Amino acid sequence: MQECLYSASSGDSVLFIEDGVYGATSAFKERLRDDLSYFVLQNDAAARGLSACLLTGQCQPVDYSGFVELTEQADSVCSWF
Amino acid sequence: MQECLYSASSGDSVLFIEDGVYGATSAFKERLRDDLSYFVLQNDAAARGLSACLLTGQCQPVDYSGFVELTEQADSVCSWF
Amino acid sequence: MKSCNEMNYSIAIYGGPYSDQASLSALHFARALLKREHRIQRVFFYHDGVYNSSALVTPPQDEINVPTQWQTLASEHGIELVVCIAAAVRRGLLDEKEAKRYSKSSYNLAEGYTLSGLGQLIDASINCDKLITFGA
Amino acid sequence: MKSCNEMNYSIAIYGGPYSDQASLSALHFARALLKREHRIQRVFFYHDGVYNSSALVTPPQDEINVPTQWQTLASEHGIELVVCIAAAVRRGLLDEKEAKRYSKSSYNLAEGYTLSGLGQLIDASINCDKLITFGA
Amino acid sequence: MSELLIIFRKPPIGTSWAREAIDLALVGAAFGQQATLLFMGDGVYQLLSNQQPDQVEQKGTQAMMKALPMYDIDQVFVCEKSLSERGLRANLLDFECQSISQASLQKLLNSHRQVFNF
Amino acid sequence: MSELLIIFRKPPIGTSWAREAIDLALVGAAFGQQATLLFMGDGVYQLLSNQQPDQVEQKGTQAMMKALPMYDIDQVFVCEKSLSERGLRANLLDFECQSISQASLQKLLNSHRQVFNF
Repeated sequence: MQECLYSASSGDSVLFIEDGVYGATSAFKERLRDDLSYFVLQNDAAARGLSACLLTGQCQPVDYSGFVELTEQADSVCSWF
Repeated sequence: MQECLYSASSGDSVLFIEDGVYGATSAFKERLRDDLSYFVLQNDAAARGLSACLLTGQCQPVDYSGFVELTEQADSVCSWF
Repeated sequence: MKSCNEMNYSIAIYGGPYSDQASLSALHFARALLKREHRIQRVFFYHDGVYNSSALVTPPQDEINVPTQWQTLASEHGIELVVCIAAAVRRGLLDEKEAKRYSKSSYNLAEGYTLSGLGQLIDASINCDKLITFGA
Repeated sequence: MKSCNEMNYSIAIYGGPYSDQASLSALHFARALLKREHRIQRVFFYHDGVYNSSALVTPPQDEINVPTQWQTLASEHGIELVVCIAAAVRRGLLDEKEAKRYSKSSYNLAEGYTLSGLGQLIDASINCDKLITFGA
Repeated sequence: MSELLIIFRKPPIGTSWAREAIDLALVGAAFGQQATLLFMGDGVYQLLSNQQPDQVEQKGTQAMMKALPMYDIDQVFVCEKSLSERGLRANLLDFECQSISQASLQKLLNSHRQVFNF
Repeated sequence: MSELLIIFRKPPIGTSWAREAIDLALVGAAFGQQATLLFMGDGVYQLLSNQQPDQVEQKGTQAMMKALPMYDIDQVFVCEKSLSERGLRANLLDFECQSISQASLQKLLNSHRQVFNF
């Protein structure tokens, strides 16, 4: 997560999926840069019991269809794991 | 590594193996507690190009036979990965 | 003719079927792609992802069988399931031809999966509109 | 009679043969154990460690074949190679009996390895002097 | 004093670690071994309530966790520091467990003959 | 401007990640794609000199790394921050590579059509 955020350019979108969704919880919100847009895959968050009150408000929830939309819009997609 | 060092009791021995040997480099020496004994598997360190000058002096090098000796001496052995 | 919104995707998977969520996430993503009327040309299995191609995977009855789901999706939508041959052979995934070449008495590559070179992943990155990776 | 220094070890392995160093480290450790005249009763393969038991693993010729090395060591020193059946079956490692049970046309468990329950790992932890785990 | 300590350090969904760790606890109990569970690191996420693993077509470990008392596994500990680092409080958790400090955690590891780390 | 960017983020020994990442770079080059390599995170350890993988009966990636120029792969970058966090300096490294800052690293990712992350 740290390496991803370090490498992203201003204005990039970041989607948290799988265990990455823990990175979208309030506990880690200080790590998030202000100049990126954040999304969280709600299926992965719900699967892990991360309700809206645990997630930071900076992350917009999306479903798999929203995940696809994000890839449609991006010039280039890079996965960090 | 952090969780292992957090859980160890004063006087315990810690052996770094596989990619764990990077934790025995000088760069991370501040993480090491003073009340534990440290060992590093020299085969794993040499395989990764970690010569003596990169490793912290707090860690005593052992080979696989030394690894076995450490397990002989310990009351209980717990692997962290 | 391709509409301006419809895109040609490929997917790369690096994680094994039950040890890692990668293959399952990719499956959900693939279904969402098809629902939005995109095309999936190829799914490429690399690193531990090659374990998805085993015909012998047998999860408990109340659990999803990820390799089988890929087979079904692939045959319904004309998706190529390509398994990196170098990564597969060293991990014990063989088709009939490789089993013969290495004098093994059986093979285990599931139907619908093809062993091929890493060039197929490079090809996907060149010729598809998008290549999405699910890591491990 | 057992000398007071000689101990009875078992080893647990959780990582696959080429994706992870666990199995290789365990092999080196096992050789060192035997050199110091300890006994190894059992090697237990769990999680992705079960991939070590495949008869179809075929590394390049200039690379070590870890599963074969375990077979050799086991037969020379009377070591049990036990593979967790639940972890194995879902990952596609079957012996002849399980292949028949699930109507699979082939099986791939290498000779010298036995599918058995997790109880064998608990048993090792109870009855051996030391159980050493190589994780993933 | 119980014999087995099983440490859960991986998150619950997406991989087989959590299930394989619980399986071991239950089999240990079936073999007549007293088993203690310790959740630390990302393993504490396994205790969160309202997990819906079916959202990603998985089974999760909730049902198995609920079966623990039937196997007489009632010693369940959670690392205080791991919880607080993740912004979690005990009221978010689904299971009765004792939150423990570093000193008690070290004692716990020391007092078990066999520790399984997952 | 090269087409493929391959990022190495895993340490070199013990797993097949490093080898599989290099394989991809070489195959990309064989397909006529200009490939750029970036080492960051624990991937910088792959550049250390004097690796002796035979000490653990492995092959390592040194030989393949030396073959890169033959495939016209000469754009090799290493993340400055990753090096310094690990107490490494460029003189410890076995390979000619350019050490880059965060700004250049971001530009590098932005300027490649396809990024493979290992």
